Amino acid sequence: MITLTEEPFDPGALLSEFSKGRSEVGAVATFTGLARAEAGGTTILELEAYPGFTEAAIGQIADEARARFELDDLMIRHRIGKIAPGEAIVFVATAARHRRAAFEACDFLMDYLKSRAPFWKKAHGPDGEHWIEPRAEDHRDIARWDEETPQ
Amino acid sequence: MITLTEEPFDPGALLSEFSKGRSEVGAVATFTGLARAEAGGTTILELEAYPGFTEAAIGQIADEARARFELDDLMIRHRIGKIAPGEAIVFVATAARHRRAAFEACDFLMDYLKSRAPFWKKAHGPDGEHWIEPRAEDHRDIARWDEETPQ
Amino acid sequence: MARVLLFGPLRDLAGWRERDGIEAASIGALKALLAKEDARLGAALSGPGVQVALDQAIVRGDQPIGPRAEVAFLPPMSGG
Amino acid sequence: MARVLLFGPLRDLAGWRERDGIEAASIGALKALLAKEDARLGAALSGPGVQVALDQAIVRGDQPIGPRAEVAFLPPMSGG
Repeated sequence: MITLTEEPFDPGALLSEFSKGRSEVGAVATFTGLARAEAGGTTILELEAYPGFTEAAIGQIADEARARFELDDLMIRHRIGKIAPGEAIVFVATAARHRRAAFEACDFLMDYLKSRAPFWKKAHGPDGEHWIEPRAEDHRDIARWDEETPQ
Repeated sequence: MITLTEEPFDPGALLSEFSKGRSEVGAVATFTGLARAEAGGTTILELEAYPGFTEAAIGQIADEARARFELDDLMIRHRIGKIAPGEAIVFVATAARHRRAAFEACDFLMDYLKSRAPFWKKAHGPDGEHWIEPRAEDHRDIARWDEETPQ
Repeated sequence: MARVLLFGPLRDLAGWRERDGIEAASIGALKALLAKEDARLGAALSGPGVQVALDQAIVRGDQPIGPRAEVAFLPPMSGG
Repeated sequence: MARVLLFGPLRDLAGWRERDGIEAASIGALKALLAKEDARLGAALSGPGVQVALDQAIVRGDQPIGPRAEVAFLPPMSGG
């Protein structure tokens, strides 16, 4: 399930919900991205999505993850709007019969979400506001999946 | 924090606790291993540890993870005793400034826990009980870390 | 007739996020119209990495715009 | 004098998990004593992959056993 929300969420509550009643699954991996305070440099992060378009784009990558890895299920929750330091920005959970598939699918989805997903991100701090571009590291991370043969 | 427990636990509650108030961390990865029903083939999994020795052995690997990866924190909770299908056996959480360190440390800790940690595991099913050895896949997974140069 | 959406830095540059009822027969005509109103916005709309979505699908080059079309200008995406 | 602990399949084989007050001056002597009582257990204690922990630290070869020592026989570990 893919959800964009303006409301703060607790990643733990999502993991409880996601892992409940899975008696044939074995492996659940999650990743939570938290807004960083940058030692006071950022007070508020603002994330903009294109409603409909953004969910559809993430949905395509979720389908690609399902095709590449042997997954039983996945969940993606993404904050939009204004986010305070320490709050969760993104939560991804993957369930699979085997540990490696769960980890790799979660990693794959996060690399996409952090570098190519249709969001625009602004930092508001004491020195004003500025738009943020993906880091070089995010571009390198996503490039790892292009080099590999599909599994 | 490393804890062995005979009590069932909710991985979501642990993630809530672990991710709370982390305004400088950025990345939290988790893995939850759930007991599988094996389509009715296993009814109960029984895990034995050597109290004190098992925690110390896991503690050494946690120290190695802290040395290899740039971690802010980690948490390991492991069930012992009798575990029903669908219940969590193991929960690992890692917190880091960067996503890759959090993922890799979580992956590393799980590979160790699944293949080399001092546990003895018995499956109780309709056809009786038998002791379980690590799968070939678990041995391959842990071998990946021996080949790499420390980071 | 198109509904036009601007995202990210484009919205800040233009000072608006959404406008409805803009008369333009194609993406090219729409860009020209917006450039005439606001030259800096016009340049930014054709800037590096700006993609155009017509009815929520990315399109390249010029395209005719149907009635009640939604045209979105998407500057380089930052990821979440 | 040693407290002896057996884990995993060794416990099932022996039918006990813990015994206290066993008189043996060394790991070797302890194994010989246990083997005299139960030949199958004796063979298993020297079986492939069985490690010995003396006061919670893995030891190799024969070792003297101090008073109130804890000796654990650890069959191959399965992971969690």
